[in-house]
Amino acid sequence: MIEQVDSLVSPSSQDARPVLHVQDYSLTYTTRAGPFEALKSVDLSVMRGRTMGLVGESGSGKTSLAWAILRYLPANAREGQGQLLLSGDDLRAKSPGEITDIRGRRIGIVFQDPSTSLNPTLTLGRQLSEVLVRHRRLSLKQAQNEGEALLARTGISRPAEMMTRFPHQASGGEKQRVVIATAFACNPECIIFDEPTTALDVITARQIQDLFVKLQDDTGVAALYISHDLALVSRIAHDVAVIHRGKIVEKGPSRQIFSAPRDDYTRMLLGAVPNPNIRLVNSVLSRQSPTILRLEQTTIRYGEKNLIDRLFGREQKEVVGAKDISFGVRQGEILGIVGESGSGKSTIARAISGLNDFSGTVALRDRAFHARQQIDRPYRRNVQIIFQNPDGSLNPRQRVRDILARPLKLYGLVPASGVDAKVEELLAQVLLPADFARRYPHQLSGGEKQRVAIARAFASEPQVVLCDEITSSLDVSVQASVARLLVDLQTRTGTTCLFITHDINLVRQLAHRIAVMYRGECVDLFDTSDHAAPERHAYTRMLLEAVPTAAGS
Amino acid sequence: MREILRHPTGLVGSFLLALVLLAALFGSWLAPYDPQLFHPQARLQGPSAAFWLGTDQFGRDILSRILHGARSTVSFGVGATLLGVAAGAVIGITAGVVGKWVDSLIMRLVDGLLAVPDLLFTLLIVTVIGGGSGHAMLAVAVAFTPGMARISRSAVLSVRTREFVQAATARGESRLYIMAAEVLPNSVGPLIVEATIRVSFAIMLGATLGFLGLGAQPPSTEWGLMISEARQFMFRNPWCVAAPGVAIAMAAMGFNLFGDALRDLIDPRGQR
Amino acid sequence: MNAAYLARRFASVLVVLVIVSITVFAITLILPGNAAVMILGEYATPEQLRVLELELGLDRPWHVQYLSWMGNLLGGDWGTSMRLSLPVAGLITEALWRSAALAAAALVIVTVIAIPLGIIAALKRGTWADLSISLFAYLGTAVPEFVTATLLLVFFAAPDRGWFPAGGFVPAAESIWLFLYHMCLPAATLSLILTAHIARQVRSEMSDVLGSDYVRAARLKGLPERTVVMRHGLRNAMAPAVAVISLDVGYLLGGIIVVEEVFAWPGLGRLIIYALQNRDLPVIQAATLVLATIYALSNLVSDLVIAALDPRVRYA
Amino acid sequence: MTNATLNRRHVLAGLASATTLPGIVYAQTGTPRRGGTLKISHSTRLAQLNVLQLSGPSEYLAVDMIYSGLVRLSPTMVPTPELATEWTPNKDATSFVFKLRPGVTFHDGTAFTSADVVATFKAILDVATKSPARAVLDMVSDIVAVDQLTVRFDLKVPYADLPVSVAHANARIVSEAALKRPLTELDTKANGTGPFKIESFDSSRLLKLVRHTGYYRPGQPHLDAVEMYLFPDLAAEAANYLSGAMDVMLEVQQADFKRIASAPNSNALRIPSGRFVNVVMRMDQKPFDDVRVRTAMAHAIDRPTLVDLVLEGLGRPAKDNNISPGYRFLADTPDVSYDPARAKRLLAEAGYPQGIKIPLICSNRPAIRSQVGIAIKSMAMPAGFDIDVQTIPHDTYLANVWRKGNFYIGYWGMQATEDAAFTLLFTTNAAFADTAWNNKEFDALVEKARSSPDEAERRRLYAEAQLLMVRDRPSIIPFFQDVLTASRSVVKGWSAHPLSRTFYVENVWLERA
Repeated sequence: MIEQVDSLVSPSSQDARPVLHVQDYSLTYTTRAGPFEALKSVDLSVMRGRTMGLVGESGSGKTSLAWAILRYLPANAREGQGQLLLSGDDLRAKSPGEITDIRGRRIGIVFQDPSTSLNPTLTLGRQLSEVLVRHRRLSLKQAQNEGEALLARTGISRPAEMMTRFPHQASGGEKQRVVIATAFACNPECIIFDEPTTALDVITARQIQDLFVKLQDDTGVAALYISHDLALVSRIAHDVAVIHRGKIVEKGPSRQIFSAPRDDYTRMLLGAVPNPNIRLVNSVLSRQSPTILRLEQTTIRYGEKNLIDRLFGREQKEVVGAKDISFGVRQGEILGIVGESGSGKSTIARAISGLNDFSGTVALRDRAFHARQQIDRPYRRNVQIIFQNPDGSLNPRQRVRDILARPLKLYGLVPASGVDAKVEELLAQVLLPADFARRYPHQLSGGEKQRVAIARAFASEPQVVLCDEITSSLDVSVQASVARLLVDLQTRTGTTCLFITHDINLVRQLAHRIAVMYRGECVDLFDTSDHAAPERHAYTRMLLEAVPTAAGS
Repeated sequence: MREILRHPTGLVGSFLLALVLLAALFGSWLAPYDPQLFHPQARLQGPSAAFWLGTDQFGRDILSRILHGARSTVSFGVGATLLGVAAGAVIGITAGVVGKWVDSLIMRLVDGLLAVPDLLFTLLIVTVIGGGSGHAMLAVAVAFTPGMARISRSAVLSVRTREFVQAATARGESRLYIMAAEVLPNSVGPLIVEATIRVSFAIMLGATLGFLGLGAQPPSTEWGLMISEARQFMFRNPWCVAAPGVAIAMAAMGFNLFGDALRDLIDPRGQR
Repeated sequence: MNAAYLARRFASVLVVLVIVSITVFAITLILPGNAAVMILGEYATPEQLRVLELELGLDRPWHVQYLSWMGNLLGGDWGTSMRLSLPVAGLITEALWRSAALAAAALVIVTVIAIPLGIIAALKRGTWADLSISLFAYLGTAVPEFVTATLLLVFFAAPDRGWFPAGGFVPAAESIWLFLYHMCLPAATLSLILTAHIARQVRSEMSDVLGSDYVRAARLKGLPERTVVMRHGLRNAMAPAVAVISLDVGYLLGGIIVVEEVFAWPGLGRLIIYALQNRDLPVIQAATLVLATIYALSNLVSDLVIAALDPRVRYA
Repeated sequence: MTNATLNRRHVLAGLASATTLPGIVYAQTGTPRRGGTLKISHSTRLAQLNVLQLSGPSEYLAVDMIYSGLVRLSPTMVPTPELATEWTPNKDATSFVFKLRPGVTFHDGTAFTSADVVATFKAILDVATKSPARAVLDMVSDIVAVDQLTVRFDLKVPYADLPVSVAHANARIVSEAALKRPLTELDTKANGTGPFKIESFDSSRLLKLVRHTGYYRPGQPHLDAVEMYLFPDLAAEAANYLSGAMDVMLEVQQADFKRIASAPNSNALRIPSGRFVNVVMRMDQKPFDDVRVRTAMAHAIDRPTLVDLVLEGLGRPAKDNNISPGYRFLADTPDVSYDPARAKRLLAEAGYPQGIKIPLICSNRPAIRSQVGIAIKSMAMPAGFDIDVQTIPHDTYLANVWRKGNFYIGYWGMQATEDAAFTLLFTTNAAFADTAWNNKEFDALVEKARSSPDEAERRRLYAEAQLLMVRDRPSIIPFFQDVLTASRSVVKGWSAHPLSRTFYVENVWLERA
């Protein structure tokens, strides 16, 4: 089944003169290791009423461009020739005082993470109204009223109350709405959105994106929308520029870029975007395949009373990480588990791998365990876990060889003399050269580290591998290759896989079945192909709808 | 090491530290005179060609005494710190590893001991076990122990939640292996930093004890004692107070700066 | 900040104090062997020694001794100084107020000087101002109090200059001006290390805050630098600064011991030194406990101040 | 007996300026003025004011102003009348009758009578009172009030120096009424017959005294008030005195003496005393069981240089005889030269041709002990003594070394009489005997001199005892330390006493008053 491109973008009238015009702009950072060219001769224009999507991986220079436009560069930045024009005004020629006047009034910015970009000690209202007081010379009272109106426009239901709250009293979505309201507060000509939804949950992200499109449409502001997410950008931007190592490699209308990319890098990027319509796993799991791992009414609670609390007999809130989870995983299956952060999906993985206390039953084949303490080494050998962040999961003080040799020694899998050969074999399995064995983790890239982590998990030839968000800390292109590697390994070894992720597109590409977690409960479990079936849980449907798929595929 | 020398505070710290350590290691060879040798004809003199930093009330050469005193002063600071760190680390790591009520108990105890100011705690201990250099060192070590216990515990705990430790747990590794191979090698960094900075506190505490008559005793050349002995004569020859005072400040600053530079290297968060 | 939070903090202060009291008691329990010698001095006869050792009453089991001591302490009976023959409670209260005045003066100086210095250093990172403040901070923390005190004596109270009195104490009731005048040098000595240390901490906290996302956001909202620093920077840097100051009360209480000795300030520090030198057990026990209580309470107060400054704690 | 008043001119002329002591009443320029407050600084705490018990150096000054005794020692160590106007012993010196001064009142206005004297001395003789004066009065068997103004002391043995014993600084008269109340009240309150009475007492910093208007000497004291300020740090104390904040500095450190003497408007006083540091060598243990080793030690010390180095010249070399020129019966004993070669020879003769390696223990209080130790180490090196100076805390010293160790530094104040000086340290039954000399001949000489009322006889006996002592050399006494004090030039009549027990503040007056 092929989905329609669901573009929200509506065509809008075009002014002749660009609001934001970047021409032949270059930027270099002087570092100890020598000069680093962050931006190379960048040309970019954003017209009024248009959204320009700027897409690139981390380190591509996309955020540097935002800082350059806002004239907020670190001391070690050296600018080249080029021009930065805001409605024809040369930003580079402005004095610091003039720039202060322009910021917030003529150019707004929305950051990635509202929880760090809002001051925790000031009320949301104060942080919104201070812009109005500063740039629109409103009195505090007027600013208060105007602030409420602005908040109302961003879809906050009780704006007056929200104004009095502190950041920690608001949800991530509410906070980002406040930030957006602040950016729009002075009707700026241009707003830069720097990954505004990356830190948010899928559904909230979707709402914020919709809000963005609506506000952009209403105000006709020129928007520069920075993101690593091609699928997202294809949905909300009129035009797209792809930036790679400081260079704009391709730009043009969204539709054109996605349907007919000309540049190799763009093509690679497009190919790497998880597309649920391109299955990575071709095998179809037979219904007769035996259940290898079984959870029965498994509940995981957090929170331990401390000594003083116990002395004073005070009640402490118990946090339930996951409750009454029951499902079975069949041999050779890839079971996807999706849910937003805090939904309990990782908690389950940690319980299965014997890291969290649980009640209920966890059973591997015919061996049932009713508490964490019962879990023994043979079980652990057969159930391996791979963590999200390879920086954290590899001991920085051990060489790759030692990291990979450890399970071999621990479970006595190969004789001491055969360890080196086996390590080499394991590295080859994850497509890493043999000489990596001598390296330390910090000498590897993120993708390479995650491959080592995968190799370690597969070293003990386990029956079940738990993959806890193993691709989410990686760049898009690396993500795809790691996912492919995992699927290949899984297919070759017939290992059962629990693939935990928040990326519903990715999971649809590789899972046989998908379990949906919501607030500690498993609300849905279905065959991947049945995702559109009417009996799907309401939350599952919301989740599926919230996530854009790449346009043009 | 090269990284530390690039760091401006690290450079100054290393320089001061090198000077002090040089004196501590080779001071007795470098000293122009026997530090206990009297020159009754040249008492309380200012700097001269014969006595570069002047002489004290017995006509002893101040430079020679400072060079000699470097070893006892530095070894006091380092010794007290090492003892304190070792004891604190054992306690803190035990608390961090065993957890549960043992942890609660130890940490409550540590909190209690931390509520007594360092100097007072040291004084109490010295009063119990008696003064003198060795006892004072022991007292400073004991006074450092609760603080170090808390730091080692938190270092262990912060490593313990790291995923590679969890990976080891999930693998079914023994507690001993996890501690020895996974946790400890990654916790020593902050401990080393803290220890380096504490050496400077230990030197100052030792000097203060010397001043109160409870630390090193005559005829030791420990710097704090030199100052307290010379205070009576400071109006007649300010050098006999100033020279060891500067020496203490150099040593304390050296360890302090070096430790801060180490901290910045290990935890680059503070830098932008 | 709610009642439960307060109750919890008070409870932990209590636990801390119980532990301190046991520790102090244990330490002083080991002392008496030499205490009798020390109290009676060189001219004591062996029979006098034995009498005193019996007077110290060590025939009861330690926990009974501890409980009766604690009971008396809580009941307001702090015993009598063995050396000064005065009620310990009176001795300590009187000394405490004098020390408190000195400590308060030092804290005021520290707050007025150290915090602005730290902020300036953070704002002017890398400039000569920052460098000299940092240098001062390192130097300040590297010189022991007794050296500072000696230098201040030489430079500000030398007979030919005599700008300040070389120690001594005049009760505020007698003359508030003389009281303050005599306080200058000891308070200056006390505040030097603290100023250096706190300026350094404030600089580092302030640098962190100034490098934070929300300060960047505030700047990019077009707020003038003044507003950014005062409204967004300072308040957030204050909470950790308060925490550091309260921890430094520990240093302060230690420093008081040396400074009072040098400048003849008849406060708690000198009382403790005197009691330690003369093995005056009731005074040692009570004074240590009082100091620990002050320290624990100062940490409590700082927690409350932090809670007031930071809504995340306040509403937790 | 000399008393040196040192001022700037004298310093320039050299330190050896000695004038004849003018007695109790000083040669004064101008007539005394009445009024003013004298501010005295001191560095050791006034822990208590219980005159029967106290022993601190500053405490003696306080009680000398507050209380009076029956007899008071003059600066020349002569017992002079105070509350007793005269005393007469019986023939064999076993009973003394004291006539009391009529019309004396306590600070609270009550009259002073023989009942107070009896109560005071009974209290002193009671072990529970823990009075240091008991040691010099333990020959007293009874005190009897003959009438309102007469008391009689009955002795167990003949004792010629009883008036000196009665003059003991702790034997000042406390009212009978006060002695009936708990003794601890005396710690902070006082009702004496002295020239000043307590106005306020804060042990941690200040004792304020005001004139006792009923003082028995007409016209005295001259001062309205005296204030004693505590400065525990010596540098701060000196700075305060020099800045003019204080009128009198009770004790001046040797290191500061020149500076204080040469300061404008400052008179520094240097009073020769019998205070000494000694090197204790235990005679019942090796290596000091051999007199040659002890003599070698004696010749291994350069005494004049030691006086210069440790005392800044403010003392006098001594000859291992604990009787200083301030006592009445000093005998001329041979000089002890600094002669390392001879010392080395003596060591070799005694069987130590390679010299002796030995630790010398010094208590850390006061600092002079280790200063002497360090200096001796350096001086005795060429003589073959390899001394390891070990400074240890005072309480450890008292508990483990004092009267137990074989080689350590002692420090003793001057005593009022030869008898007190000998029975403190050197007789077999001495209160603090620590050399294990145990010489019966010496004991007998001291015993005999004590009970003899004949002055010439006593002089002869004491001379013999002193010669015996320097022959056997139970300890090395290298020098006598001067008592140092200072007063600003507006202060007239301030003096000090070799014993540092009496101060005669009632004679002091202020020019500015």
